[in-house]
Amino acid sequence: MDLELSEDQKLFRNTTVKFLENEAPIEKVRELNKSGEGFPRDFWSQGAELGWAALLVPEDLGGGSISGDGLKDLVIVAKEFGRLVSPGPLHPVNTVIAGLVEGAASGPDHSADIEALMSGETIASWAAYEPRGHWDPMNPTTTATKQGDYYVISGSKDRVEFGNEADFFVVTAKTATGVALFLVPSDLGSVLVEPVGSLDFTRHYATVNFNEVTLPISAMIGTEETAAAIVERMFQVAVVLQCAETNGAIDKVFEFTVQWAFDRYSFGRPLASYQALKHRFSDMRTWLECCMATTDAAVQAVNDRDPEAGRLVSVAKAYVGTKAVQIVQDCVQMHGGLGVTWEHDIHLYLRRVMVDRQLYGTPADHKRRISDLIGL
Amino acid sequence: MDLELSEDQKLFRNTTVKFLENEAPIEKVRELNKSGEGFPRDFWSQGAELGWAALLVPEDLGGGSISGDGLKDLVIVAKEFGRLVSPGPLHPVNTVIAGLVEGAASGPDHSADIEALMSGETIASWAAYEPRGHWDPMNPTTTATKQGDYYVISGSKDRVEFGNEADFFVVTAKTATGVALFLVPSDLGSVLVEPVGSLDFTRHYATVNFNEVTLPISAMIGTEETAAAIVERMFQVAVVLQCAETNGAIDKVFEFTVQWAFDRYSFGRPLASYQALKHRFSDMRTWLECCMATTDAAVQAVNDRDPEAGRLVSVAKAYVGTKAVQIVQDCVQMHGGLGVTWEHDIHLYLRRVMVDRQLYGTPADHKRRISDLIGL
Amino acid sequence: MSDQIESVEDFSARAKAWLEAGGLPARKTSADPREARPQGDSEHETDGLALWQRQRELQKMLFAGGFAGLCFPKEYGGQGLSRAHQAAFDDLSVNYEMPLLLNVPSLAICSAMLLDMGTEEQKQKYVRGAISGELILCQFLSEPSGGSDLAGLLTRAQRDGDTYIINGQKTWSTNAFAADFATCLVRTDWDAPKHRGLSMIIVPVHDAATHMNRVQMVNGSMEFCEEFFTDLVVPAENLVGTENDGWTVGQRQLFYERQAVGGGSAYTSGRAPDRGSRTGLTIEEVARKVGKDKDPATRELVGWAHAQDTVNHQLIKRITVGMTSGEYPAMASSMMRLAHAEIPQQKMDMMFDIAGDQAVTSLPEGDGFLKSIGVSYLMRQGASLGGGSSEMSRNMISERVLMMPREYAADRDVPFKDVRRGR
Amino acid sequence: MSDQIESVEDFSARAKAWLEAGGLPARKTSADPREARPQGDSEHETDGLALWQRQRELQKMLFAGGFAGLCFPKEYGGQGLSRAHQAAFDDLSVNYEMPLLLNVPSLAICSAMLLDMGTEEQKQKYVRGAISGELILCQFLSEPSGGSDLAGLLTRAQRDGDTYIINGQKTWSTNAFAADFATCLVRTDWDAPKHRGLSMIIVPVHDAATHMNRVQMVNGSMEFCEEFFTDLVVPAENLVGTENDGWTVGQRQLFYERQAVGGGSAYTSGRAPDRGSRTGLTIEEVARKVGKDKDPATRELVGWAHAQDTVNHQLIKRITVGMTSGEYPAMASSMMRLAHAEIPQQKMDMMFDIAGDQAVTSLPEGDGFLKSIGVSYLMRQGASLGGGSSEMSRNMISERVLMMPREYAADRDVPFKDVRRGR
Repeated sequence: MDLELSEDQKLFRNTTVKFLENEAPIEKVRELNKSGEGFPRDFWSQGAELGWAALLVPEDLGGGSISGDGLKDLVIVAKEFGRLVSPGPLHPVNTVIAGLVEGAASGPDHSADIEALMSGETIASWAAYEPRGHWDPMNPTTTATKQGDYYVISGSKDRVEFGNEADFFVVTAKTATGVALFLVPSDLGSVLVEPVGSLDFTRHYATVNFNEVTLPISAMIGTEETAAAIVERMFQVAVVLQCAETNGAIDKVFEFTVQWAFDRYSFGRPLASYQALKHRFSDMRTWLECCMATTDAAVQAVNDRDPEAGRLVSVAKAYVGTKAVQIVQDCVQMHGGLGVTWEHDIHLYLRRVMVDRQLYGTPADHKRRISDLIGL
Repeated sequence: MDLELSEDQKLFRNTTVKFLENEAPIEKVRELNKSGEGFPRDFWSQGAELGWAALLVPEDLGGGSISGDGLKDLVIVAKEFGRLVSPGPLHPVNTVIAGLVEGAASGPDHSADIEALMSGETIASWAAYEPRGHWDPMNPTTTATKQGDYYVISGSKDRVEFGNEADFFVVTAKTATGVALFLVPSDLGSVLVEPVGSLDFTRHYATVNFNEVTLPISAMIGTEETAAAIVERMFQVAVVLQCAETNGAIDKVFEFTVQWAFDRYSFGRPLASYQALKHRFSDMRTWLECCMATTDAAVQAVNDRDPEAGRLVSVAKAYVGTKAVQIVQDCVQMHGGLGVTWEHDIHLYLRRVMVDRQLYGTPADHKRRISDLIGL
Repeated sequence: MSDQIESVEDFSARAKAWLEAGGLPARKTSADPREARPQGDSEHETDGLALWQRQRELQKMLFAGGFAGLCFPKEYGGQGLSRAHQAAFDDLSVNYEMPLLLNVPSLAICSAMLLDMGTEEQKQKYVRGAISGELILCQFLSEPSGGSDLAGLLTRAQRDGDTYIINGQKTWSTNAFAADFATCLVRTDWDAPKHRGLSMIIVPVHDAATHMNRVQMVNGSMEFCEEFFTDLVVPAENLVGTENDGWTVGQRQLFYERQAVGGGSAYTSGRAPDRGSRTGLTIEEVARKVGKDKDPATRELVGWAHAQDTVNHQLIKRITVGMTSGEYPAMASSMMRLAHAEIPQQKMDMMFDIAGDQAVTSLPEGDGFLKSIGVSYLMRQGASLGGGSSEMSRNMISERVLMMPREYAADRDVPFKDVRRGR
Repeated sequence: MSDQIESVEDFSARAKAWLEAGGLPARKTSADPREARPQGDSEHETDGLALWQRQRELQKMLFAGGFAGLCFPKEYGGQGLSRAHQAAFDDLSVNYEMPLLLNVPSLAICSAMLLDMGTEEQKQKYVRGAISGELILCQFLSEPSGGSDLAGLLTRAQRDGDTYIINGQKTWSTNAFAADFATCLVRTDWDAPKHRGLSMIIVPVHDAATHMNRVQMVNGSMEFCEEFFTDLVVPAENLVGTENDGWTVGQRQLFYERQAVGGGSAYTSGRAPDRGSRTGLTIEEVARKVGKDKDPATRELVGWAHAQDTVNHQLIKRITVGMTSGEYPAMASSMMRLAHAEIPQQKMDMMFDIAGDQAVTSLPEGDGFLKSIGVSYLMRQGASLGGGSSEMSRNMISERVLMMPREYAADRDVPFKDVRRGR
């Protein structure tokens, strides 16, 4: 799956894999689903010790990467999360960190917040969706009204990942003159969280209501002027992490489905000997390679802050989002009835891939966004 | 292909097939393409003698059908036209006849015009498309201005089938109070015809300009009040004839492609023994059956003036239009390089099917129309 | 037959009067169990026994009124009427509670097969029993090792005097938990090639020698069962057809299964109101719910879904005509089967696309129905797996309709005991 | 190599200076022959001999300037530089007239293969000849009976002293009419199984013993040729590799073909400006032309076409890395081949849909370009037929990348003369 890792990165990947296999094997994921726990906090803090929340943080803020390209290192973790449908807030925490780091140059100091997130001590999540709204983070209906040295936030957000577990939310809100981002603690009385169900086995969501939440100006991330750039950065990081995780998931699903095709006999022959199935496996193998190719390119561009990054991110999401569910569903088909039983693990992957597909812009949203970006 | 023909209908079909095979075999179609002739007039008058233009005309207007259901009889001819990519104005003439018959109850007498069309003596075509416009026959920009007992028609139409060969045009034009249809002779000095190329080997098109064409009130078809119903009738007849012709074409293409798969050996085995190809043939065979099922249903509904006919016609066009080109292209693929040579006949079918797909509403247009009709 | 068959018009008038006089209870909104679909993952319930008790009661009402088994012969409890009568009754009964769960497999598959292949005693007992609402039939066919290769089954029956002793395992038995008897395909000769050593035997579903599990599906449904037989003893008179000729009997049963799954059976009664999808939501409703009903791309998808649904129904009619006239071989039903899998799957894709970012989480106000589209999407492949996979349908169409060469089968003409099996 | 390779930066500067100093003529709008596509059916012309004369002249200019065959070794007329140099040159030369028609097959397939498999004399003559613009090479591979089964070819060569005498027929020889020599795969042993009786021989294209026809395609293109050989005599020194080992040579050639078709070749030079499709129109332009550029459904299609095009390019990079590092087998190139067929076909479908009712007729003012989308659509399958069919690619991926069991070949290990052939 990874064709160009350095020795250090391979070591880092192996450490991550070993940790995930020990601490969160699939049986554990099933237990966490059954108990409703989602993820154990100490699992996350141990992951943080491995560096899972530090990779996007520059050294001067206490972070550090393996290769010098933190996003590429983080993507290694995201892929392995996909391969094991791992629990935990890897995605929301790193998305928030990307925003805090991005805002550091222009706005109030959040280095203590970053440090707490890096250590795994706290968890944060981006509250970006308006209730039942489509992906459009720069047009919030949630408002931030300035009153002296304070801002008062009112409104609500839904589909907030780990909303019930998060210690902080990044809230995108409309001000008198534009849009601003705020870091809002979840333990205020004026913040009301309602957990909701999701398709994923361990990834929880919530609706969060902000009832005149009063915040000091130091809660702002960046400035109104830099808000758009911060949102774009968070968006890009969020989407490439989704794609990377999805790639890990489909890589694993494809792997065990090919193995199944070798092992399973029908009419005295292995499934893998039937040309109609062989050709479908070939298509899937090719799409899988395409998914990885486009994600690699998007990751590289976001990592490098390439001016084309926004477009390449949408290309990746449109492609990976479209193909991944097709691949998994065809792998389900290859498994026959077993593939649609609760007992078989493949649906855990399908669930993860479906959630990653639909949030932060559906493939259709990204296709339309590409037309915008290429000037149609 | 036809599962429910009466003995009389079978006889009629056989006569039609024999005539087409003798008078317009594929080599002849290639010649007509090369010479640019399109179709010989006497070929058409002989066809008219077989009844090709009489089937939609009620007995009191001199017509007559084989089975009592004239449209169903006509569809038999249209399918055979598809099977042999036959030349000639079967489609436009019968579409116009459907309109003239429909208008007979409410408007001026056109029985002499109908009689001339039935006999094959004259040819007529519906000028329904505005230049470069999409399918929207009830919103013409061509105008009909009343001046005393006359109407003056101004405007132009394109994609008029056999516009250069037609003796009359049915012109949809906007009046002061609505829309009206007129039967316009092509030999007036104020009617200018410019032939244009088309993909089909023998089906010609033209742009027609109407430069203040002055017509007596007796040139009107029906009335302004009945114009919408007449247009809808012509539209429905036009679309089901397209679908029937397309079905004949794909039936034939599928037939010779299956035969090819039996005859052609690769690696010492016939192509028909390769499972990947067998499965594609199975899909095609199923879609083909679907195309026929939905066309049969639409034909029945239009024949019976079922209130659901409009919707069923769009269902058939959306489905047949979508699947037919897929079937033919996959049959091209089955033929290997030979399938994309000028020498092989399959492209003649592809051309016909493409033209039928795109005119009188593309599949996308019909899909949207279905949403309108089901009240979304 | 010396009886004059009642005209469809007269029959309709009589049926209408009977229904209006309270022959069946009026349908409550969503009373049809096929519509009572999940709000979340694990709340599927076509599996409550009370619901099945209700099905039996409804069938008894139909039977008492003379409207059960309309197309079954009178001598086995049916009414000896035509498809046209059945169609008329389906139209009339759509607003009444109907025992729809008994259609498949009890009536349209098992009873239909027994009508062709059973002994007179079997027909009197099981077909009449199913029609009268006294008992429910199901199928014990698939096995965990089998997949598409039904004839490769491993469950064995050994003749012992007047009985058979059965050992082995079955799975994918739809609603077996609610049934009384099953038609069970077993191997009775291990020295013969696989198709020639099978027998079909009617077995009781609930027996101390049979252990049954419910199989949970990804959408929470529990309609499938698996059964383990340890020395299950059944009377030899329960054999359907002749010993070792079970493949012929099974083929007949599969024929009725394809017909029932494809929607072309004469032996089903009643019809669920057309709600368009397994989620109980039409695609138009989904489009409106997410505010995309005016979006042209969405309208195109909805129109396409509607077109394909319509074509799916039209196909049934055409193939039935073709098969009835003898123009098409029996295996032409595989085309219905294939369309019946592919078309709903494509609609499921479109619904998931339209529901978009609202299809993967619930809403706090408890409105989980958009998420239920996501849940249905988890079961997307169900339609092309149940009742023989789409791959098998494609084999059938190519080999039995287009008469293309058969796939190489490594187990052909090999004594079954010598056939190679996977892990 | 003792030479220090010039840095890409230095090379770029030198190339830029050379180009700006008139090393090559500036590109006229649409001067690239691949863009000069038809307005109607039968006006395709990459086939005028003047055009090919121009290609030779341009190649000579490149050669004179020291910019021909950048990645070919110096000893055969190349420059011994890296892919990075070539990529830099491609970027720089995009606005200059380039001999793009010589890339495939002359340089990237035939010369590349000869570089690996030819004798020193052959390399000096043909590779150097192709690079210097003196001659053009083409392939004589496919035969009318063959289809995907290349090794089943029937053209025979018989050794006669110092010569081979060739009889038979070839087809699908791209631009053979404009070439001087062809690498021709023939059968030299009829008693061996099919792969073991082949030989690769270089033959002159224009010879009295060879009759050549141009094959017209459905879009009017005449780039393919077919050849009939009647006792064509060629010197035995024209054998490439060893006698009866032609399959090895052919495989090498096919490897370069896949690479060239997939876009991963190092031996092509220059790049056509990316116009998005064979029609010379981008999908955005089509959308605007028919007034659908603001239609959301159309915008979604355009975005998807753009995404897939981009992925197609990204795939080349990734697979090349995988193959270079040895992580992927050589047959992984079949994935590029497959994507390179599927993705343009899907775009062709989208363009045909968007062009809609304007794609099947011309307009009176002579603007036939929307119809030209229809004409291109006639050739839709071209991409999955040329250079080995998509079906063969799928066989390769499953059998050589996923290592699934090989398809049964009825002609395996059978003396070729005994193999069954179709009608």
